[in-house]
Amino acid sequence: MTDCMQRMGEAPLDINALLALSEYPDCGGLALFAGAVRNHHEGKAVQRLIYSAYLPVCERLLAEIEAEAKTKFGVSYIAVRHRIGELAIGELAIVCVVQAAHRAEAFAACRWAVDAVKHGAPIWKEEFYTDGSSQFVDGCCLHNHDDEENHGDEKHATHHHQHKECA
Amino acid sequence: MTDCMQRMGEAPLDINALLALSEYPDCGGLALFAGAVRNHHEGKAVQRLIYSAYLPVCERLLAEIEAEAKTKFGVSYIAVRHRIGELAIGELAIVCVVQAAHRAEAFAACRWAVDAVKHGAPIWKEEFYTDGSSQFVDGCCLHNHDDEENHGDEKHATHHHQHKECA
Amino acid sequence: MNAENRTVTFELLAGIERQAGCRYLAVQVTSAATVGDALSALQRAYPKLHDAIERCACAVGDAIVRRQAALPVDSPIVLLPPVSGG
Amino acid sequence: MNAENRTVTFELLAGIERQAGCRYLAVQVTSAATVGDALSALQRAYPKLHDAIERCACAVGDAIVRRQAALPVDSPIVLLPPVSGG
Repeated sequence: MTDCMQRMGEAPLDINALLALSEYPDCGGLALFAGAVRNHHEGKAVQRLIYSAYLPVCERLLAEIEAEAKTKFGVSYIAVRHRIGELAIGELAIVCVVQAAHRAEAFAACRWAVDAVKHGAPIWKEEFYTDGSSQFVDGCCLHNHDDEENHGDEKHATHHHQHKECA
Repeated sequence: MTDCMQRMGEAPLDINALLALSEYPDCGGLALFAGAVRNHHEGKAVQRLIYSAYLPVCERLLAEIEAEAKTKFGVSYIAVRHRIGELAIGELAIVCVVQAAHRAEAFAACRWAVDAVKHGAPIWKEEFYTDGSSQFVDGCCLHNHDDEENHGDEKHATHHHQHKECA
Repeated sequence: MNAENRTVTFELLAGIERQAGCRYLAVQVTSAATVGDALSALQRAYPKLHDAIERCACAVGDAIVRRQAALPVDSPIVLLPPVSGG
Repeated sequence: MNAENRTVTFELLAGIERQAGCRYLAVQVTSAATVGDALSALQRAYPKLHDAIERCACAVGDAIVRRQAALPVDSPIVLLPPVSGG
Protein backbone atom coordinates (compact mmCIF):
# COMPACT_ATOMS: atom_id res chain seq x y z
CA MET A 1 0.00 0.00 0.00
CA THR A 2 2.82 2.41 0.79
CA ASP A 3 5.33 3.82 -1.66
CA CYS A 4 8.39 6.04 -1.48
CA MET A 5 6.59 9.24 -2.41
CA GLN A 6 6.45 11.99 0.20
CA ARG A 7 2.97 13.44 0.54
CA MET A 8 3.71 15.77 3.46
CA GLY A 9 6.40 18.41 3.64
CA GLU A 10 7.31 22.02 4.37
CA ALA A 11 7.55 23.19 0.77
CA PRO A 12 4.66 25.34 -0.54
CA LEU A 13 2.04 23.25 -2.34
CA ASP A 14 2.04 23.68 -6.12
CA ILE A 15 -1.33 22.98 -7.72
CA ASN A 16 0.11 22.80 -11.24
CA ALA A 17 2.68 20.20 -10.33
CA LEU A 18 -0.17 17.94 -9.15
CA LEU A 19 -2.25 18.14 -12.33
CA ALA A 20 -1.75 15.20 -14.67
CA LEU A 21 -4.05 16.14 -17.53
CA SER A 22 -1.83 14.93 -20.34
CA GLU A 23 -1.10 11.60 -18.63
CA TYR A 24 -4.75 10.51 -18.49
CA PRO A 25 -6.36 11.14 -21.90
CA ASP A 26 -9.25 8.86 -20.89
CA CYS A 27 -10.21 11.24 -18.08
CA GLY A 28 -12.75 13.94 -18.84
CA GLY A 29 -13.13 15.27 -15.32
CA LEU A 30 -10.68 16.85 -12.93
CA ALA A 31 -11.85 17.84 -9.46
CA LEU A 32 -9.59 19.70 -7.10
CA PHE A 33 -9.83 20.91 -3.54
CA ALA A 34 -7.35 23.31 -1.99
CA GLY A 35 -7.58 24.32 1.64
CA ALA A 36 -6.06 27.70 2.40
CA VAL A 37 -5.18 29.40 5.69
CA ARG A 38 -8.00 31.72 6.68
CA ASN A 39 -7.48 35.08 8.36
CA HIS A 40 -10.02 34.40 11.12
CA HIS A 41 -11.18 31.61 13.41
CA GLU A 42 -14.07 31.86 15.85
CA GLY A 43 -13.95 35.63 15.82
CA LYS A 44 -10.20 35.90 16.36
CA ALA A 45 -7.90 37.43 13.74
CA VAL A 46 -5.36 34.84 12.63
CA GLN A 47 -1.91 36.05 11.62
CA ARG A 48 -0.24 32.74 10.72
CA LEU A 49 -0.25 29.13 11.81
CA ILE A 50 1.94 26.13 12.24
CA TYR A 51 0.92 22.64 11.14
CA SER A 52 2.67 19.76 12.85
CA ALA A 53 2.11 16.09 12.14
CA TYR A 54 3.05 12.58 13.16
CA LEU A 55 4.61 11.71 9.83
CA PRO A 56 4.91 7.91 10.01
CA VAL A 57 1.12 7.50 10.24
CA CYS A 58 0.38 10.44 7.93
CA GLU A 59 2.48 9.19 5.04
CA ARG A 60 1.02 5.71 5.26
CA LEU A 61 -2.52 7.05 5.62
CA LEU A 62 -2.35 9.47 2.69
CA ALA A 63 -1.04 6.70 0.44
CA GLU A 64 -3.86 4.44 1.63
CA ILE A 65 -6.48 7.15 1.08
CA GLU A 66 -5.25 7.59 -2.50
CA ALA A 67 -5.38 3.85 -3.11
CA GLU A 68 -8.80 3.46 -1.51
CA ALA A 69 -10.23 6.37 -3.49
CA LYS A 70 -9.15 4.72 -6.73
CA THR A 71 -10.86 1.47 -5.77
CA LYS A 72 -13.93 2.96 -4.13
CA PHE A 73 -14.76 5.53 -6.85
CA GLY A 74 -13.00 4.04 -9.85
CA VAL A 75 -10.94 7.16 -10.46
CA SER A 76 -7.74 7.01 -12.50
CA TYR A 77 -5.57 9.51 -10.69
CA ILE A 78 -5.51 11.06 -7.25
CA ALA A 79 -2.89 13.10 -5.44
CA VAL A 80 -3.34 14.17 -1.81
CA ARG A 81 -0.77 16.49 -0.27
CA HIS A 82 -0.62 18.28 3.08
CA ARG A 83 1.84 20.92 4.07
CA ILE A 84 3.46 21.21 7.50
CA GLY A 85 5.44 23.96 9.16
CA GLU A 86 4.62 27.65 9.26
CA LEU A 87 2.00 28.99 6.83
CA ALA A 88 0.84 32.53 6.11
CA ILE A 89 -2.74 33.61 5.39
CA GLY A 90 -3.87 32.38 1.95
CA GLU A 91 -1.19 29.69 1.70
CA LEU A 92 -2.35 26.20 0.89
CA ALA A 93 -2.44 23.59 3.65
CA ILE A 94 -3.99 20.74 1.66
CA VAL A 95 -4.48 19.97 -2.00
CA CYS A 96 -6.37 17.02 -3.44
CA VAL A 97 -6.57 16.46 -7.21
CA VAL A 98 -8.68 13.72 -8.77
CA GLN A 99 -8.98 12.78 -12.45
CA ALA A 100 -11.71 10.45 -13.63
CA ALA A 101 -13.70 9.60 -16.71
CA HIS A 102 -16.67 11.65 -15.50
CA ARG A 103 -17.23 14.52 -13.11
CA ALA A 104 -19.52 12.75 -10.63
CA GLU A 105 -16.86 10.31 -9.42
CA ALA A 106 -14.14 12.98 -9.58
CA PHE A 107 -16.13 15.23 -7.22
CA ALA A 108 -17.12 12.34 -4.93
CA ALA A 109 -13.60 10.96 -4.63
CA CYS A 110 -12.09 14.41 -4.03
CA ARG A 111 -14.56 15.21 -1.32
CA TRP A 112 -14.18 11.80 0.33
CA ALA A 113 -10.38 11.97 0.33
CA VAL A 114 -10.29 15.47 1.84
CA ASP A 115 -12.71 14.39 4.57
CA ALA A 116 -10.62 11.27 5.21
CA VAL A 117 -7.47 13.35 5.68
CA LYS A 118 -9.21 15.88 7.92
CA HIS A 119 -10.74 13.21 10.13
CA GLY A 120 -7.98 10.63 10.05
CA ALA A 121 -4.52 12.12 9.65
CA PRO A 122 -2.57 13.04 12.79
CA ILE A 123 -2.01 16.67 11.86
CA TRP A 124 -2.40 19.60 14.23
CA LYS A 125 -2.98 23.26 13.62
CA GLU A 126 -1.60 25.82 16.03
CA GLU A 127 -3.03 29.25 15.29
CA PHE A 128 -1.22 32.48 16.12
CA TYR A 129 -3.52 35.46 16.53
CA THR A 130 -2.88 39.13 15.90
CA ASP A 131 -3.31 39.80 19.66
CA GLY A 132 -0.17 37.74 20.35
CA SER A 133 -1.97 34.67 21.71
CA SER A 134 -1.91 31.21 20.16
CA GLN A 135 -3.61 27.86 20.56
CA PHE A 136 -3.86 24.38 19.17
CA VAL A 137 -7.23 24.29 17.45
CA ASP A 138 -9.73 21.92 19.02
CA GLY A 139 -9.93 18.93 16.76
CA CYS A 140 -11.44 15.61 15.89
CA CYS A 141 -10.73 12.51 18.03
CA LEU A 142 -8.91 9.88 16.02
CA HIS A 143 -9.86 7.00 18.23
CA ASN A 144 -13.54 7.33 17.35
CA HIS A 145 -12.72 5.40 14.21
CA ASP A 146 -11.14 2.70 16.31
CA ASP A 147 -14.23 2.57 18.51
CA GLU A 148 -16.54 2.26 15.55
CA GLU A 149 -14.83 -0.97 14.60
CA ASN A 150 -15.00 -2.20 18.18
CA HIS A 151 -18.25 -1.49 19.97
CA GLY A 152 -17.01 -3.26 23.11
CA ASP A 153 -14.82 -0.26 23.90
CA GLU A 154 -17.69 1.84 25.28
CA LYS A 155 -15.50 3.99 27.47
CA HIS A 156 -14.38 6.10 24.52
CA ALA A 157 -17.48 6.03 22.39
CA THR A 158 -18.95 9.00 24.23
CA HIS A 159 -16.55 11.28 22.40
CA HIS A 160 -18.16 10.49 19.12
CA HIS A 161 -19.33 13.56 17.22
CA GLN A 162 -18.89 16.00 20.03
CA HIS A 163 -16.07 17.92 18.37
CA LYS A 164 -17.37 20.70 16.20
CA GLU A 165 -14.18 20.83 14.10
CA CYS A 166 -14.91 17.35 12.76
CA ALA A 167 -17.72 18.57 10.52
CA MET B 1 -26.85 40.64 -13.86
CA THR B 2 -24.52 40.85 -16.86
CA ASP B 3 -21.11 42.46 -16.93
CA CYS B 4 -18.46 43.15 -19.56
CA MET B 5 -16.32 40.13 -18.76
CA GLN B 6 -15.97 37.48 -21.46
CA ARG B 7 -16.46 33.99 -20.08
CA MET B 8 -16.28 32.13 -23.39
CA GLY B 9 -13.50 32.27 -25.94
CA GLU B 10 -11.04 30.41 -28.12
CA ALA B 11 -7.96 30.93 -25.95
CA PRO B 12 -6.78 27.91 -23.92
CA LEU B 13 -8.17 27.95 -20.38
CA ASP B 14 -5.61 28.83 -17.71
CA ILE B 15 -6.42 27.39 -14.30
CA ASN B 16 -3.91 29.59 -12.49
CA ALA B 17 -5.32 32.78 -13.91
CA LEU B 18 -8.69 31.86 -12.39
CA LEU B 19 -7.46 31.23 -8.84
CA ALA B 20 -7.96 34.17 -6.52
CA LEU B 21 -6.44 32.83 -3.31
CA SER B 22 -4.78 36.03 -2.17
CA GLU B 23 -7.87 38.14 -2.87
CA TYR B 24 -10.12 36.21 -0.45
CA PRO B 25 -8.25 35.72 2.85
CA ASP B 26 -11.55 34.82 4.54
CA CYS B 27 -11.92 31.76 2.28
CA GLY B 28 -10.52 28.48 3.53
CA GLY B 29 -11.82 26.29 0.74
CA LEU B 30 -11.20 26.28 -2.99
CA ALA B 31 -13.02 23.76 -5.16
CA LEU B 32 -12.27 23.44 -8.84
CA PHE B 33 -13.62 21.42 -11.70
CA ALA B 34 -11.91 21.16 -15.05
CA GLY B 35 -13.46 19.25 -17.91
CA ALA B 36 -10.95 17.93 -20.42
CA VAL B 37 -11.37 16.46 -23.89
CA ARG B 38 -11.39 12.67 -23.65
CA ASN B 39 -9.82 10.39 -26.23
CA HIS B 40 -12.90 8.19 -26.55
CA HIS B 41 -16.68 8.45 -26.70
CA GLU B 42 -19.06 5.51 -26.85
CA GLY B 43 -16.32 3.20 -28.05
CA LYS B 44 -15.03 5.51 -30.79
CA ALA B 45 -11.51 6.95 -30.69
CA VAL B 46 -11.72 10.74 -30.59
CA GLN B 47 -8.96 12.72 -32.26
CA ARG B 48 -10.12 16.29 -31.61
CA LEU B 49 -13.32 18.24 -31.29
CA ILE B 50 -14.87 21.58 -32.00
CA TYR B 51 -17.06 23.42 -29.53
CA SER B 52 -19.44 25.96 -30.96
CA ALA B 53 -21.83 28.13 -28.99
CA TYR B 54 -24.56 30.72 -29.23
CA LEU B 55 -22.59 33.40 -27.42
CA PRO B 56 -25.29 35.99 -26.59
CA VAL B 57 -27.16 33.50 -24.38
CA CYS B 58 -23.98 31.80 -23.11
CA GLU B 59 -22.34 34.96 -21.83
CA ARG B 60 -25.50 36.09 -20.07
CA LEU B 61 -26.11 32.61 -18.62
CA LEU B 62 -22.59 32.10 -17.28
CA ALA B 63 -22.70 35.48 -15.56
CA GLU B 64 -26.09 34.56 -14.07
CA ILE B 65 -24.83 31.15 -12.93
CA GLU B 66 -21.93 32.83 -11.13
CA ALA B 67 -24.26 35.32 -9.46
CA GLU B 68 -26.78 32.65 -8.49
CA ALA B 69 -24.08 30.38 -7.05
CA LYS B 70 -22.91 33.20 -4.79
CA THR B 71 -26.43 33.76 -3.49
CA LYS B 72 -27.52 30.14 -3.32
CA PHE B 73 -24.40 28.75 -1.61
CA GLY B 74 -22.99 31.87 0.04
CA VAL B 75 -19.64 31.52 -1.69
CA SER B 76 -17.32 34.50 -2.04
CA TYR B 77 -15.79 33.89 -5.46
CA ILE B 78 -16.74 31.89 -8.51
CA ALA B 79 -15.38 31.89 -12.04
CA VAL B 80 -16.96 29.78 -14.79
CA ARG B 81 -15.25 29.64 -18.17
CA HIS B 82 -15.94 27.57 -21.29
CA ARG B 83 -13.71 27.31 -24.29
CA ILE B 84 -14.93 27.24 -27.90
CA GLY B 85 -13.22 26.37 -31.15
CA GLU B 86 -10.98 23.40 -31.86
CA LEU B 87 -9.59 21.45 -28.90
CA ALA B 88 -7.11 18.59 -28.77
CA ILE B 89 -7.29 15.59 -26.40
CA GLY B 90 -6.54 16.63 -22.82
CA GLU B 91 -7.26 20.30 -23.41
CA LEU B 92 -9.69 21.99 -21.05
CA ALA B 93 -13.21 22.73 -22.25
CA ILE B 94 -14.64 24.07 -18.99
CA VAL B 95 -13.17 25.33 -15.75
CA CYS B 96 -15.12 26.32 -12.64
CA VAL B 97 -13.34 27.68 -9.57
CA VAL B 98 -15.15 28.43 -6.30
CA GLN B 99 -13.73 29.92 -3.12
CA ALA B 100 -15.71 29.85 0.10
CA ALA B 101 -15.22 29.93 3.85
CA HIS B 102 -15.62 26.14 4.08
CA ARG B 103 -15.24 23.19 1.76
CA ALA B 104 -18.84 21.94 1.82
CA GLU B 105 -20.27 25.00 0.09
CA ALA B 106 -17.27 25.27 -2.22
CA PHE B 107 -17.83 21.72 -3.48
CA ALA B 108 -21.60 22.15 -3.69
CA ALA B 109 -21.44 25.43 -5.60
CA CYS B 110 -18.79 24.12 -8.00
CA ARG B 111 -20.78 21.02 -8.78
CA TRP B 112 -24.01 22.97 -9.19
CA ALA B 113 -22.45 25.54 -11.52
CA VAL B 114 -20.85 22.91 -13.75
CA ASP B 115 -24.17 21.05 -14.01
CA ALA B 116 -25.97 24.31 -14.77
CA VAL B 117 -23.58 25.08 -17.64
CA LYS B 118 -23.78 21.55 -19.02
CA HIS B 119 -27.57 21.51 -18.94
CA GLY B 120 -28.29 25.12 -19.76
CA ALA B 121 -25.68 26.73 -21.96
CA PRO B 122 -26.17 26.58 -25.75
CA ILE B 123 -22.83 24.93 -26.47
CA TRP B 124 -22.32 22.06 -28.92
CA LYS B 125 -19.57 19.51 -29.23
CA GLU B 126 -18.68 18.12 -32.62
CA GLU B 127 -16.37 15.15 -32.26
CA PHE B 128 -13.88 14.10 -34.94
CA TYR B 129 -12.90 10.45 -34.78
CA THR B 130 -9.70 8.73 -35.81
CA ASP B 131 -11.61 6.87 -38.52
CA GLY B 132 -12.27 10.18 -40.29
CA SER B 133 -15.94 10.46 -39.31
CA SER B 134 -17.45 13.18 -37.14
CA GLN B 135 -20.70 14.02 -35.42
CA PHE B 136 -22.44 16.48 -33.16
CA VAL B 137 -22.77 14.67 -29.84
CA ASP B 138 -26.33 13.97 -28.84
CA GLY B 139 -27.17 16.40 -26.10
CA CYS B 140 -29.59 17.73 -23.57
CA CYS B 141 -32.77 19.55 -24.65
CA LEU B 142 -32.75 23.13 -23.43
CA HIS B 143 -36.47 23.64 -23.65
CA ASN B 144 -37.15 21.07 -20.94
CA HIS B 145 -36.29 23.82 -18.50
CA ASP B 146 -38.78 26.07 -20.19
CA ASP B 147 -41.41 23.34 -20.01
CA GLU B 148 -40.80 22.79 -16.32
CA GLU B 149 -41.83 26.37 -15.67
CA ASN B 150 -44.90 25.94 -17.83
CA HIS B 151 -46.70 22.65 -17.44
CA GLY B 152 -49.39 23.71 -19.92
CA ASP B 153 -46.94 23.07 -22.76
CA GLU B 154 -47.41 19.28 -22.71
CA LYS B 155 -46.36 18.79 -26.30
CA HIS B 156 -42.67 19.09 -25.44
CA ALA B 157 -42.65 17.58 -21.97
CA THR B 158 -42.17 14.09 -23.35
CA HIS B 159 -38.54 14.90 -24.12
CA HIS B 160 -37.74 15.28 -20.47
CA HIS B 161 -34.88 13.03 -19.30
CA GLN B 162 -34.65 10.99 -22.44
CA HIS B 163 -31.21 12.24 -23.45
CA LYS B 164 -28.45 10.24 -21.85
CA GLU B 165 -25.90 13.04 -22.22
CA CYS B 166 -27.83 15.13 -19.74
CA ALA B 167 -26.74 13.06 -16.73
CA MET C 1 -57.82 40.90 -35.90
CA ASN C 2 -55.29 41.80 -38.54
CA ALA C 3 -54.34 38.58 -40.37
CA GLU C 4 -51.64 40.25 -42.45
CA ASN C 5 -48.82 37.84 -43.28
CA ARG C 6 -45.18 38.41 -42.39
CA THR C 7 -41.89 36.58 -42.81
CA VAL C 8 -40.12 35.01 -39.86
CA THR C 9 -36.45 34.06 -40.22
CA PHE C 10 -34.92 31.18 -38.29
CA GLU C 11 -31.19 30.86 -37.64
CA LEU C 12 -30.13 27.23 -37.35
CA LEU C 13 -27.10 26.29 -35.23
CA ALA C 14 -24.89 23.22 -34.78
CA GLY C 15 -26.55 19.89 -35.57
CA ILE C 16 -29.75 21.29 -37.03
CA GLU C 17 -27.77 23.60 -39.33
CA ARG C 18 -25.81 20.55 -40.48
CA GLN C 19 -28.99 18.54 -40.99
CA ALA C 20 -30.78 21.33 -42.88
CA GLY C 21 -27.71 22.17 -44.94
CA CYS C 22 -28.23 25.88 -44.42
CA ARG C 23 -27.96 28.49 -41.72
CA TYR C 24 -31.22 30.36 -42.32
CA LEU C 25 -34.77 29.33 -43.17
CA ALA C 26 -37.86 31.51 -43.42
CA VAL C 27 -41.59 30.94 -43.24
CA GLN C 28 -44.71 33.06 -43.63
CA VAL C 29 -47.03 33.44 -40.65
CA THR C 30 -49.74 35.83 -39.60
CA SER C 31 -48.54 38.84 -37.67
CA ALA C 32 -50.47 37.62 -34.61
CA ALA C 33 -48.56 34.35 -34.53
CA THR C 34 -46.46 33.19 -31.57
CA VAL C 35 -43.00 31.65 -31.66
CA GLY C 36 -44.72 28.28 -31.38
CA ASP C 37 -46.92 29.05 -34.38
CA ALA C 38 -43.83 29.95 -36.42
CA LEU C 39 -42.14 26.72 -35.32
CA SER C 40 -45.16 24.72 -36.43
CA ALA C 41 -45.11 26.50 -39.80
CA LEU C 42 -41.41 25.67 -40.11
CA GLN C 43 -42.12 22.01 -39.32
CA ARG C 44 -44.85 21.91 -41.98
CA ALA C 45 -42.57 23.55 -44.53
CA TYR C 46 -39.59 21.28 -43.75
CA PRO C 47 -41.03 17.95 -42.64
CA LYS C 48 -37.61 16.24 -42.62
CA LEU C 49 -36.60 18.68 -39.86
CA HIS C 50 -39.79 18.11 -37.86
CA ASP C 51 -38.25 16.07 -35.04
CA ALA C 52 -35.05 18.10 -34.88
CA ILE C 53 -37.09 21.31 -34.56
CA GLU C 54 -39.14 19.68 -31.80
CA ARG C 55 -35.96 19.23 -29.76
CA CYS C 56 -34.81 22.83 -30.15
CA ALA C 57 -35.13 25.73 -27.78
CA CYS C 58 -35.57 29.20 -29.24
CA ALA C 59 -33.56 32.32 -28.52
CA VAL C 60 -34.01 35.92 -29.58
CA GLY C 61 -30.94 38.01 -28.88
CA ASP C 62 -29.53 36.96 -25.51
CA ALA C 63 -32.81 35.51 -24.19
CA ILE C 64 -34.37 32.08 -24.39
CA VAL C 65 -37.98 32.59 -25.46
CA ARG C 66 -40.95 30.34 -24.82
CA ARG C 67 -43.20 29.01 -27.50
CA GLN C 68 -46.03 31.23 -26.21
CA ALA C 69 -43.94 34.37 -26.73
CA ALA C 70 -44.88 36.91 -29.39
CA LEU C 71 -42.80 36.93 -32.55
CA PRO C 72 -39.74 39.18 -32.48
CA VAL C 73 -40.09 42.28 -34.62
CA ASP C 74 -36.81 42.29 -36.51
CA SER C 75 -34.55 39.59 -35.10
CA PRO C 76 -34.36 36.01 -36.30
CA ILE C 77 -35.48 33.20 -34.02
CA VAL C 78 -32.35 31.23 -33.19
CA LEU C 79 -32.87 27.47 -33.02
CA LEU C 80 -30.78 25.87 -30.27
CA PRO C 81 -30.56 22.08 -30.60
CA PRO C 82 -29.82 19.85 -27.58
CA VAL C 83 -26.61 21.05 -25.92
CA SER C 84 -23.42 19.16 -25.15
CA GLY C 85 -21.05 21.61 -23.51
CA GLY C 86 -18.70 20.97 -20.63
CA MET D 1 1.32 -15.44 34.59
CA ASN D 2 4.50 -13.45 34.77
CA ALA D 3 3.73 -10.21 36.60
CA GLU D 4 7.18 -8.72 36.06
CA ASN D 5 7.06 -4.94 35.78
CA ARG D 6 8.35 -2.98 32.84
CA THR D 7 8.57 0.64 31.75
CA VAL D 8 6.41 2.04 28.95
CA THR D 9 7.36 5.33 27.36
CA PHE D 10 4.79 7.69 25.88
CA GLU D 11 5.60 10.32 23.31
CA LEU D 12 3.28 13.31 23.56
CA LEU D 13 2.52 15.42 20.49
CA ALA D 14 0.95 18.80 19.78
CA GLY D 15 -1.60 20.00 22.36
CA ILE D 16 -0.96 17.29 24.92
CA GLU D 17 2.80 17.90 24.77
CA ARG D 18 2.09 21.57 25.39
CA GLN D 19 -0.24 20.77 28.27
CA ALA D 20 2.14 18.28 29.90
CA GLY D 21 5.13 20.55 29.36
CA CYS D 22 7.26 17.66 28.14
CA ARG D 23 7.61 15.37 25.14
CA TYR D 24 8.01 12.04 26.96
CA LEU D 25 6.43 10.42 30.00
CA ALA D 26 6.95 6.92 31.36
CA VAL D 27 4.97 4.59 33.61
CA GLN D 28 5.51 1.14 35.10
CA VAL D 29 3.09 -1.62 34.10
CA THR D 30 3.10 -5.39 34.19
CA SER D 31 4.54 -7.05 31.11
CA ALA D 32 1.12 -8.55 30.37
CA ALA D 33 -0.50 -5.12 30.17
CA THR D 34 -2.26 -3.78 27.09
CA VAL D 35 -1.96 -0.33 25.59
CA GLY D 36 -5.17 0.52 27.42
CA ASP D 37 -3.69 -0.61 30.74
CA ALA D 38 -0.65 1.58 30.16
CA LEU D 39 -2.92 4.53 29.31
CA SER D 40 -4.84 3.99 32.55
CA ALA D 41 -1.56 3.91 34.48
CA LEU D 42 -0.54 7.14 32.77
CA GLN D 43 -3.85 8.74 33.73
CA ARG D 44 -3.39 7.67 37.37
CA ALA D 45 0.17 9.02 37.42
CA TYR D 46 -0.76 12.33 35.76
CA PRO D 47 -4.33 13.09 36.82
CA LYS D 48 -4.22 16.62 35.30
CA LEU D 49 -3.75 14.94 31.90
CA HIS D 50 -6.59 12.43 32.46
CA ASP D 51 -9.10 13.99 30.08
CA ALA D 52 -6.53 14.92 27.46
CA ILE D 53 -5.24 11.32 27.43
CA GLU D 54 -8.81 10.09 27.10
CA ARG D 55 -9.15 12.01 23.82
CA CYS D 56 -5.91 10.64 22.34
CA ALA D 57 -5.39 7.86 19.87
CA CYS D 58 -2.25 5.76 20.15
CA ALA D 59 0.30 4.97 17.48
CA VAL D 60 3.30 2.68 17.42
CA GLY D 61 5.55 3.31 14.46
CA ASP D 62 3.35 3.95 11.43
CA ALA D 63 0.27 2.17 12.84
CA ILE D 64 -2.64 3.32 14.96
CA VAL D 65 -3.04 0.76 17.75
CA ARG D 66 -6.15 -0.10 19.70
CA ARG D 67 -6.38 -0.02 23.44
CA GLN D 68 -6.67 -3.83 23.49
CA ALA D 69 -3.35 -4.22 21.66
CA ALA D 70 -0.32 -5.70 23.42
CA LEU D 71 2.38 -3.29 24.52
CA PRO D 72 5.09 -2.59 21.96
CA VAL D 73 8.44 -4.17 22.81
CA ASP D 74 10.82 -1.28 22.29
CA SER D 75 8.96 1.61 20.73
CA PRO D 76 7.22 4.39 22.59
CA ILE D 77 3.45 4.71 22.42
CA VAL D 78 2.77 7.94 20.55
CA LEU D 79 -0.19 9.92 21.91
CA LEU D 80 -2.14 11.59 19.12
CA PRO D 81 -4.54 14.27 20.38
CA PRO D 82 -7.63 15.31 18.37
CA VAL D 83 -6.55 16.29 14.88
CA SER D 84 -7.11 19.53 12.99
CA GLY D 85 -5.45 19.12 9.62
CA GLY D 86 -6.72 20.33 6.26
